[in-house]
Amino acid sequence: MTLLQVNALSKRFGGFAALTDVSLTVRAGERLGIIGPNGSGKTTLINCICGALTPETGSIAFDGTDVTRLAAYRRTRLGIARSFQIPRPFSSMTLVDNVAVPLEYVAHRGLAGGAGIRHEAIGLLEQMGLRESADALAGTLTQVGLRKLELARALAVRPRLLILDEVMAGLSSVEVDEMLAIVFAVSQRGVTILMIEHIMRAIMRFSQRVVCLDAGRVVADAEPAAVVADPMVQRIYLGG
Amino acid sequence: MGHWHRFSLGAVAVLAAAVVATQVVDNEYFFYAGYVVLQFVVLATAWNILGGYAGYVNFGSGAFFAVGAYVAVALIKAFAAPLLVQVLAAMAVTGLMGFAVGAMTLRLRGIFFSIATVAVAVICETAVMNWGFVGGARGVAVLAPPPMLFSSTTRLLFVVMTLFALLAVAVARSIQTSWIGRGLRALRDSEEAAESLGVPTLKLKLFAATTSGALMGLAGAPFPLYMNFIEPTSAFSLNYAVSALAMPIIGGTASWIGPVIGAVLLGSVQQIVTVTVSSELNVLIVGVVLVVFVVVAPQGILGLLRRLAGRGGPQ
Amino acid sequence: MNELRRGLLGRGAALLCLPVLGALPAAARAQGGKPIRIGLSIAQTGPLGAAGKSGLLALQIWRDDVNAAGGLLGRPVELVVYDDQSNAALTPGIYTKLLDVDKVDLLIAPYSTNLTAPLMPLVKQRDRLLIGNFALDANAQIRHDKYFNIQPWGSPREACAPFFMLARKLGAKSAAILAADAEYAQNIAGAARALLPEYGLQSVYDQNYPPNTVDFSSIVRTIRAKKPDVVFVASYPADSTAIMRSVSEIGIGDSVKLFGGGMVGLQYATLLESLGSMLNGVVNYHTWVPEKSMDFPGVREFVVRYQARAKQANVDPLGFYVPPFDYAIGQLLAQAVAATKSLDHAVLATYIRDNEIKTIVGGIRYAPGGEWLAPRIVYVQFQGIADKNLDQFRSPGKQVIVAPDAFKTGEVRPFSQLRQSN
Amino acid sequence: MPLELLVEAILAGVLLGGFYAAVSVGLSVAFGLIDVPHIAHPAFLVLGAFGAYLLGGYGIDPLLAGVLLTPVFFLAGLALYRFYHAVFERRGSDAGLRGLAFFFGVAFIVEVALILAFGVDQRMVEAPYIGRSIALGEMRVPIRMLVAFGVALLLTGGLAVYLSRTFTGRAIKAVAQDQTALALMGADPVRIKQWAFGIATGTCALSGALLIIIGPVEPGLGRLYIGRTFCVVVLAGLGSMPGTLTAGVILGVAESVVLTSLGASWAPAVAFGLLLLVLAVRPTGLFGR
Repeated sequence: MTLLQVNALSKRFGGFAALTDVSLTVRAGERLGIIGPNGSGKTTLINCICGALTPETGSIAFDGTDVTRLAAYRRTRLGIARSFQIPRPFSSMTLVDNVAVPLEYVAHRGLAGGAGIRHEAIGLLEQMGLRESADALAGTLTQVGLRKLELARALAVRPRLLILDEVMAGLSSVEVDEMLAIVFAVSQRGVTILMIEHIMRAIMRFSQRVVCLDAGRVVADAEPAAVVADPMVQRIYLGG
Repeated sequence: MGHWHRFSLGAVAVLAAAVVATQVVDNEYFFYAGYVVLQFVVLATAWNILGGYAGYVNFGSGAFFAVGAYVAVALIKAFAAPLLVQVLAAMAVTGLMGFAVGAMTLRLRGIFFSIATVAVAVICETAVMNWGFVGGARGVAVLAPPPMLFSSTTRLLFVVMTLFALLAVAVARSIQTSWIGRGLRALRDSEEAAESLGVPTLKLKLFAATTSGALMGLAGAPFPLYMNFIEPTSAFSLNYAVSALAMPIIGGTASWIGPVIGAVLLGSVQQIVTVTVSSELNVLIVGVVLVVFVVVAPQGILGLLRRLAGRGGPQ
Repeated sequence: MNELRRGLLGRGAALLCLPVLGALPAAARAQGGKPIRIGLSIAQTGPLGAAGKSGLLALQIWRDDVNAAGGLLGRPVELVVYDDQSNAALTPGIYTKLLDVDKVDLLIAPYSTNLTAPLMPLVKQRDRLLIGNFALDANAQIRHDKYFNIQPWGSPREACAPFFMLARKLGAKSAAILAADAEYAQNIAGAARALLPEYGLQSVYDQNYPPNTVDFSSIVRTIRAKKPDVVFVASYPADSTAIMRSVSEIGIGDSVKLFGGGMVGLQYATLLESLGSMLNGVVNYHTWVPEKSMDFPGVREFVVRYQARAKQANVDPLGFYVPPFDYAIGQLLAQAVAATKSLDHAVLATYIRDNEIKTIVGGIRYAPGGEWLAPRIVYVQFQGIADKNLDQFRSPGKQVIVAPDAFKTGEVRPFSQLRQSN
Repeated sequence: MPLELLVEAILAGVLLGGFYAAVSVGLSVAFGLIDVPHIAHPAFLVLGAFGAYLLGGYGIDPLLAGVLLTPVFFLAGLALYRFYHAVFERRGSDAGLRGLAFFFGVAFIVEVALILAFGVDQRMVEAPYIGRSIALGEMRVPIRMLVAFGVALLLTGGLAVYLSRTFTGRAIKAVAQDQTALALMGADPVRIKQWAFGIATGTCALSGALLIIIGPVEPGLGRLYIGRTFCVVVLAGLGSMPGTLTAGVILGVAESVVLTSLGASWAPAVAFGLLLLVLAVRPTGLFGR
């Protein structure tokens, strides 16, 4: 079953074509990796899918509904969650409050908050190993802590599609493994995952399928091994 | 929710104290000064709903205040409308003003909203100056009807403004402690993250802008009766814009109590303390207080108190 | 007269409402008894600050004089002064404080109309005596019977009339009116507008310009294109300067026989000095100038003493406009108190209503409503003014009184003629 | 309105617009390029004006005084930014709001300092080009307005060249967009911003001199220029020098034409209505990025 259908998407910034005619299909439950050099349009693609940007042409369908012009927060409520390449914590709020925001606005919309929300938020933080700092300000977290918080918040919307934008950038190899384990666990629960990553080791281990973008176009879309073997991808990555 | 009980109890006590004061305090000046302080409580609280919670700075608070006052004047002139009608109409108009400015600029970076409020202030002032019906640039005398229940209009207005202050604070407090308040804080810290986590940021901002605008109109509506005479220069004074912003910053913007502390402190202490200070130094004191506070106490008095209490957490 | 200019965001100075010490008692000369306290607020900052400061200095000179002479009723006189920062919103509070907390014996109104108007209901309700300090028509609506204005012009209409008399004398047929969009200017321009038909003048231009206009060249060009015989201007200090500059630079045309009227600022030393020869030919209102016909007993001596103290106080060095009248406020109160031996406001008001008050600006009798019975605005024409010379204004013959006839010290000459000669 | 009056109004408006642009240039750098909410900019203009007044007392031409004072203002700007950065920018999230309050405070302090030093009277300066005009055909043009326009051209043109041709200039433009990229270029963003703020403050000496050349100045005058200068900068598109000149001219022409027509008293509403319109339709301004 197709969960996300991206159809012939194009996005321009002034004279610069960030995405040209990009199409992409994601099946429910799939683990999809997206690779490509800096500036190849990966983040732009995500921003279009999540609603932070509106494409000039093309369409996006989520679970059969056309969401191309839908406001970002509405897409979130349909079940699309994301993390940011540079973490964007609510720094003046505690970790619990950070996670409570999506709980109140998506998962338990219309219900009174209070103890139930807090309990659930702490549960999510616990899964990320952030239990002890639950009442600390988000601004005080370390880099890896911030990435985990991003993940906890994203999971709080109870997503069906989770989009991860370089959640492992800047982490040590132990931390990468730790993060991978968490993401695998999420996938195990049936959440579809779309992951952008530069760390090849991680993306190869994680993905069932890999899409490679270059200069705003899809240049490869296959199993990890096949993509790595693709001469075009090799040229992009190894230069030439 | 025990907190609400305590708050309502406190509110009733404050109102009762205000009413009792009008019966036992002989000194009329107390009510003149008290009215001004309470008016600043309303204005600062209103400003903080958008400026403090959501981080969108309104520079034109004076215009919202003055439009509230002039709506009241127009209604008095046209229909001799009672105070309640004036107040409701003023709130409706300034709330709409907040909504309109917000709808136009709240999609953009915060500073564009600030600039738009400056523009709106100039346009409103020019419009009032050219509107002969409410006195235009010459101003107009507004004679208050004999007060009901109280021995003077000022005492009546003092109680009315106490009520307004409590109302404004209750609104601010309920916003702050609700999911709306959490959403506003979230979007203040990161608008994109908030939106991606299901927070309808534009709607929340519009809600805050409308509420804030309406409460500023509330602060201004009784002003003509208090002054007995109103003209654009003093109604649109830069004082209101600066105070509305300075008081929450001095008190602390994170919580509803911050603007109240700031307004009561700055509004009242100034009137009493510096009887012996020559006038230029007035302005100097404001300047120095602003600079010192934002430098030394970034979270305002509230943050200072928390630091003293040794708790690092917010609210 | 009031020159409250409207700021872009209003310019009422800051948050604080702080009283100014300006005048804590100079510990009156070894007087016995509780001092008589006279309360007022007068702008020390904001757009009215310049006039307010010079006015306050005059009052302080009066206080020192009266205390040196033994005080009032054998008691020293003390001024309780607050700065209203040119902000009308502060005056009701300040005056309630003066009445209820400071418990002053006598009240003087703040400088200018805007700041006085909000007080009138309060003063009437408390039935207090109030001496108006350059407020125009402030008592028109309230009709308080214990209000007496020191400003000598009567109603706006009475203030404008002599100017248009001059227009008739010069054979003018058409007029242009240019007024600032602000309180005083609108009042005066309204009166001028109503007077045009009575003097057989046809209105060819009538505009309000917004406060804080920077460049008047477009306006001056438009007026010139209408070829009016008379240009009546009601403006505030900064605008008055800018208008005079534009008129010099661009020219207002040879048709203009009479130019000026109600320009605030052309009484202040700093502006007179820097405008210099650009002033020649302008006919503008005034209250007192050093001309022969205005040699009231004591006024010269006052001006000399004022000028001596003005230098160190950093206020208007000439002091022709407001200061003599603010000194007269003191004399008015002193005469009434001394004559009635009372501080009862009803008694004092009755005395002021029924008797001539002798002051350094002449004898004053009041009409019902509290304005001068015989209004006395004078119109002066700047003649033979040179550049960069403040002292020339201290001598007669430079600001020639051309109206009314009772005080005339020279004939009005056509504007265009005086412009060409310099 | 007769055609020749309209033409004259437009020409006068262009010159006035030059003046508006000149007093906004510094803000265009400080606020438009490096994002400092510099509410005190107009107060510094007034400070510059009084500087020219003070030196004028020694017979120094106001424009020359402006040039002489520029280094002093530049250094003051460096120091002020250093302080601002240490206290606000480095502390993060709330810099905008508290920075705003800080500069409000600074503006008040400058104003009071001027009142204490010079009193509250209106002050003017003398110069050969004040109070005179030259004839352009039938029309007489005040020389001081031409001077203002010339200075505006000089400032906007000079800064435009500086920003696009020099390394530091380009770095200032870059810092506005991408601090990390700048760091990769090997430039310290804080130093670059400090330099830019120094320039922004430096221009206040000359622009302030224009203020007192155009008309009389008193210590509180700055408050009237808060709206005007921010209006120009936003209308221009943040940080664009050609935009600043154009926006100033648009504002000047709009004002001048309305003053010439019936309903002169609506001039401010027209100018700021224009600003609102731009914000609604094209928020990036006329020359925005």
